[in-house]
Amino acid sequence: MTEIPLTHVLILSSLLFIIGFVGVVVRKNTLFMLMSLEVMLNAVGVAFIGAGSVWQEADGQIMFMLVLTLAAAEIAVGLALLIRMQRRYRTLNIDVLNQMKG
Amino acid sequence: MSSLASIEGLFYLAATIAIVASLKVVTGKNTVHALLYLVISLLAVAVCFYLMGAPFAAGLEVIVYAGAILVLFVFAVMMFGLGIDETHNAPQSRGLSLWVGPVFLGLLLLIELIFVIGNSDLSLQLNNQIVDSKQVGMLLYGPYLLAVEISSFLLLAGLVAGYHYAKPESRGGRL
Amino acid sequence: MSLLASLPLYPLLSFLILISFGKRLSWVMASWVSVGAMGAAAFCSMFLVNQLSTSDTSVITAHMWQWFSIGSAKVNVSFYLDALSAVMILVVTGVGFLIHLFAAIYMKSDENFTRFMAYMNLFIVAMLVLVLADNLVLLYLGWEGVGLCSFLLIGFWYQEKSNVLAARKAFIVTRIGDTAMVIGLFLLFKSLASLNIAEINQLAQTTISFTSNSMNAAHSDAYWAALLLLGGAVGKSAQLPLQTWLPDAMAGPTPVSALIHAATMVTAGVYLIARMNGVFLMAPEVMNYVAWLGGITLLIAGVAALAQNDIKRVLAYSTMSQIGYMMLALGAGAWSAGVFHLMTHAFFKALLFLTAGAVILALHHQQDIFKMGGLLKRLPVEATLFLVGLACLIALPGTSGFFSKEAIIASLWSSPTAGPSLWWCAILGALLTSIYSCRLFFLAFLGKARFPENLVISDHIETNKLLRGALFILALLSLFGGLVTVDLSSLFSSYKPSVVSSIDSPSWLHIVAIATPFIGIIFSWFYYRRYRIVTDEPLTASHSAWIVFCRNGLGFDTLYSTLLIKPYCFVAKLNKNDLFDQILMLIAWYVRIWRDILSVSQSGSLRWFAAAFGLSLVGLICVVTL
Amino acid sequence: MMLTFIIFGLLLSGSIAWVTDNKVFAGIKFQAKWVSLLSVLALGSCFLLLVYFSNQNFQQLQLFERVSWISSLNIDYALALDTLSITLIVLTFILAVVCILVSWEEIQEKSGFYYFNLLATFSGVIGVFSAVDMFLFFFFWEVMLIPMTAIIAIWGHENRYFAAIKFFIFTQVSSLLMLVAIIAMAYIHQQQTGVMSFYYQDWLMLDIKIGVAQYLMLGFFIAFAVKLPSVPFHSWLPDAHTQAPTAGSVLLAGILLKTGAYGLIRFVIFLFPQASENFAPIAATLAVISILYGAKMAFAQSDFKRLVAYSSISHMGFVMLAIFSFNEIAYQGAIVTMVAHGLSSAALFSLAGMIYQRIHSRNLNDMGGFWQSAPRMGGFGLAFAAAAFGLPGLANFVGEFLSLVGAFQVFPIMVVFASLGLIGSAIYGMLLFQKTFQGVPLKQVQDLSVREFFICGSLLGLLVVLGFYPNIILGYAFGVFA
Repeated sequence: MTEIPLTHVLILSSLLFIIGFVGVVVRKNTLFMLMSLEVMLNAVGVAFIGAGSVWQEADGQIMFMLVLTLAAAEIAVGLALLIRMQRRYRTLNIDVLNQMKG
Repeated sequence: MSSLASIEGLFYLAATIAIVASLKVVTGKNTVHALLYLVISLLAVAVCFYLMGAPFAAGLEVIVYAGAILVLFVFAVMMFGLGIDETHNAPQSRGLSLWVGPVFLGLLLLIELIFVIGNSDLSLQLNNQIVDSKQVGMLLYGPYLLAVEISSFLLLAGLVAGYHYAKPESRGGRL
Repeated sequence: MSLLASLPLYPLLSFLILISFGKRLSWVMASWVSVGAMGAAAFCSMFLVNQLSTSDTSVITAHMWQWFSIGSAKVNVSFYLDALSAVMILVVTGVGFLIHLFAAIYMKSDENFTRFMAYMNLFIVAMLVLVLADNLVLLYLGWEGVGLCSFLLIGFWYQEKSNVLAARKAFIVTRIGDTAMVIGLFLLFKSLASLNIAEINQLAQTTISFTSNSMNAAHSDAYWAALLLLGGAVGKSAQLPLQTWLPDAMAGPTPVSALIHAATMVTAGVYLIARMNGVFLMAPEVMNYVAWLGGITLLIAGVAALAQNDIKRVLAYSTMSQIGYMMLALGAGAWSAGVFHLMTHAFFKALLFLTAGAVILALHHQQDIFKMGGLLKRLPVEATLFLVGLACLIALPGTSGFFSKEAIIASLWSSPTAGPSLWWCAILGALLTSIYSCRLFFLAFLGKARFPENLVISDHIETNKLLRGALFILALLSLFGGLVTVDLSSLFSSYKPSVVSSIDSPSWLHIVAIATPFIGIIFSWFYYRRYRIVTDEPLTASHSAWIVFCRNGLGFDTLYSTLLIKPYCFVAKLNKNDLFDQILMLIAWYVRIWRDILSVSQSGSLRWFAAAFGLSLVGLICVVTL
Repeated sequence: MMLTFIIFGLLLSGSIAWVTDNKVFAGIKFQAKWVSLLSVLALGSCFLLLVYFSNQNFQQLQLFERVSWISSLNIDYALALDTLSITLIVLTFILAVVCILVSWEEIQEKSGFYYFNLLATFSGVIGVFSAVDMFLFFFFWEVMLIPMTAIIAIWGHENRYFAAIKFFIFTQVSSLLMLVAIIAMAYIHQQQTGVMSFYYQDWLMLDIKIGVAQYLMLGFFIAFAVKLPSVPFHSWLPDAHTQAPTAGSVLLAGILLKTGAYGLIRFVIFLFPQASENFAPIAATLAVISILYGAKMAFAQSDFKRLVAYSSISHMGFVMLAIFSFNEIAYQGAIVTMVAHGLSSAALFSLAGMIYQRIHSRNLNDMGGFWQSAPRMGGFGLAFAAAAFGLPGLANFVGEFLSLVGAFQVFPIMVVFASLGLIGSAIYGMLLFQKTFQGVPLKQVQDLSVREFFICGSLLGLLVVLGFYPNIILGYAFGVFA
């Protein structure tokens, strides 16, 4: 019987999530933004696994797998975009891509 | 206070490592170093998973996340020279002032989340029973079959999109 | 189709032919068509008048079709010929025919000859409709039609800016009067429920609510209706306060001035008042205003005529002043005298204008009398004809003008709506008339020739018998037209019983009236001595402030310009961009401001969006948990 | 069936014109303008035959179609005609021919799509004039609006987007007020009878409390007053008219403004007689202000089309004054003015288009002395300007005279002020004519071609015929008010 309260798992998840979030907002390098996104996705995974463990259900892990799939697809597209961006603009600075401004 | 070797101790240690590594990822300057820190973070989380009674998830985390996705990252960085920008040219993210706003926002969010978590009377404890891969598999190919199919489509779409964007701009098509 | 109905058709047909063939018609063809149509119309009207005077009925009518109906009242396209309109059609077609004949020769060399004759014909159509109309709406059609033709003919030489402006001025000033008249029509219809002229004249006397107003005894419907109709008459007949357009209208070709701005159109106002005598008799106050307007106008115009340099402008002011006489007569209730003067004036003023035109043409379009002089020797026939015209204008005994003007003056003293003061006005006016006539004659025909010596008097006027013939007929009419007594008294109703005259005319009035022109002539003989004798001293128009003031028509133009035109233009310019539009665009401006403010948030920066996402997450959690 | 065929036939032939004006069909001599001209002529004669042979008493609304459309809300597809709408539909067909003829050479780009829009607008207008289900009416009201906006925005002059958007926003916002009123009416019907109804004849039976009716009336009134247009909602009109292509201006001034007047008569007056009678003094005041303000603004303009546009505001003021004086004579005047203004403003805008094609300017200061080189054009210009300032003998005079005589019985003082508009109209009419055709000849222009002569001649002919024999309309359309 472990004595890890669910609260702690959730706090871990929150912390990771917020670290990732701050990274996404602060970093201008798109590569780092992608990495921060990975951290955030991972944090979500922690929360799922924790919840699944509390209720002894496999659903948490399944959800984690879906998140994993999502991360894989996202990274594939994201990296391809990065490559494209590097070719076209010779930089990975995300602030260059601001043509959508109103 | 139980010993470090106990399960709880290991969990908190892994969690601390994960957090510190993540912080290093976010604040790092060298791309490759940051990627390696990310690997460490993922591995630490994998340990947490294992300790939380999800060995299958932990395995997936190590194999797929750290093994496949991060390797993809490293490949991309190495092959297409994506790391150059950050390490050599761009003197960015240096000023502390840039960090103030987001960190403040992040802290605010954190406080809120902790407040929410603390307020809800979740006195639940984690169960040390292992949820093994068999259960996961039964469920995955039972009620979640549709989700699996959809994920496969998602991956296919990722594949197609990745191929489309990454191929050389032969006809001058726009981004 | 009765003869009466066909009367305006001849000139209309001619107009249509001329306008559709345009310049393809040769001069001969065009003049045959237009003058011939006028001749036919003149003949036709003589026949009609003969028919009218010999038959028992006092009225000939022709109904064509129903135009429209206002409620139960029908507005027909119908003609109505009684003695009054008979006089008018005789003048219009007779004098019109002679002027057409003159114009065909006068305008021969103009490249737009057919267009000119077409307009003249159209004018006659409109004028005939005006005088023959049996209801006020049809009358208004003719009324506006003559206004439009007058506009077109004043601006006939449209390439000159001054002509264009004069045409516009004439149209708009008369339109102001017309609008008053239209409102008068509304009022008449409201109170009498009819727009038929004969019916109105009858109903006006019998409808009690029309003449007495329980709310406001002084200003009954009749008062307002008469006043508004007077507004129309004043505009058309160039009386105070809408007289300013007439002198400028002289920008048109001279036959136009003769036909429209002397003989026919400007007397339409007189005709209108005489026509609507039933209404005017019910409003003695308005009759009094009519008399006073006429009296003041004739004095003002007389003074202004004294200071003019342009031969046509002298005649224009003289026309204004003579119409003042007619108004005076109408105001005094001397309907027949007024209409009689209208007729004689048409004869002699047409003669004067046409002769002036001949002189102007002979001098190669020189109109300034200070650049004429000594023409008696060079153009003896024209000088004699002009003298005849002036004699009638001054009202020398025996001429037609004498009979008509005497009839007017005689009626004034004892009239309940005029009176001795207006009688004196008329006498003073007669004095002024003889003075300015003498001045004009002396300057133009006597004295030293002030045009260049080598100027060859162009002789195609000299030799043209037709042209001379037209002038001679007019001269004969002017001299002897007065012998035809026009007695229309049976047509007109008499005053309200409540208005009775208590003044008797003293016997010396006649003597004074007859003597006045001679006093004027004697005065001018001495006063304008330097104009009539041949001297070598140079003769120029005076430029003293008083003379210039009079020459400009006693400053009415300036007055209206500062009071009405400039403010209107100023307001128009000020608000060119439409105030309401600006106000509504404020809403658009407000929206745009918000767009600008909010679009700042759409920075296009991904990181910014991520931060916004975070912020809203914070907000959302706040809302959900708290 | 026939009426539906006419409405949708216009849409269909518009689509044919659009499709055939294509590279694929370039080989076939099957031009969009011919398709649309012939179809408008054919459908117009269909309409006349329909009216002639239907043997019905059009003094009352005669129902032609009534099919359930959206049954859950009890919305029908219902079309009906009476003499008022027949008169206006005939006017629409006449001006439709004029519109197509003035675009004959002017529109070279995307002509297929252009004629589609034109015909779609006509079909919307005819729908508006014949719909008796209010939902359907609103639908056609929108159908009319959108292609018109496209015509302005695509084929207009230099400032066309602004004008098109302004036109769209004004009309749309105001018609939303009407939509609210329509839905409220349907709801009231449900409250009173238990079933929802959008059917016009049902609404006539309703007994609405005056307090409520006042607001509902105002909803309709504002929508139609914007369309009419009346001060202070008029400011879309000068921009839209000025920037639209010639046919667009003809269409706007000739027909679209009339839908506003039609709506005022059919819906505001008939549905809310008491409320609109209470409102009449305000409406009449607005009308008088429109008359005077329009005339004054027209005088201040230096743009030919803008001047005519403001004169339209002035003329439609007479219509509104007449409508709100609740007097038979004034109603007659309103109808004649509507038709006469439709013809005369169409004529002036066509003339503006013809001048624009020659000198590529609408500025009056660039014009002058055209009479010398183009006397026929000058003659027509004079006649149409004379129609605008209400010369007796042309149709406008009869309309304005009857309107004012009728209104004078009710609002004498206001009519006195409105009559000042006659002076104002003379001022701008003269300005227009003289600046264009008189003065020193600035340019030599070509005189009217046969096609242009036909347009001007037929419009002038109609104006003169109606001016001397207005009973053609009066005897016919007036029965509606009996």
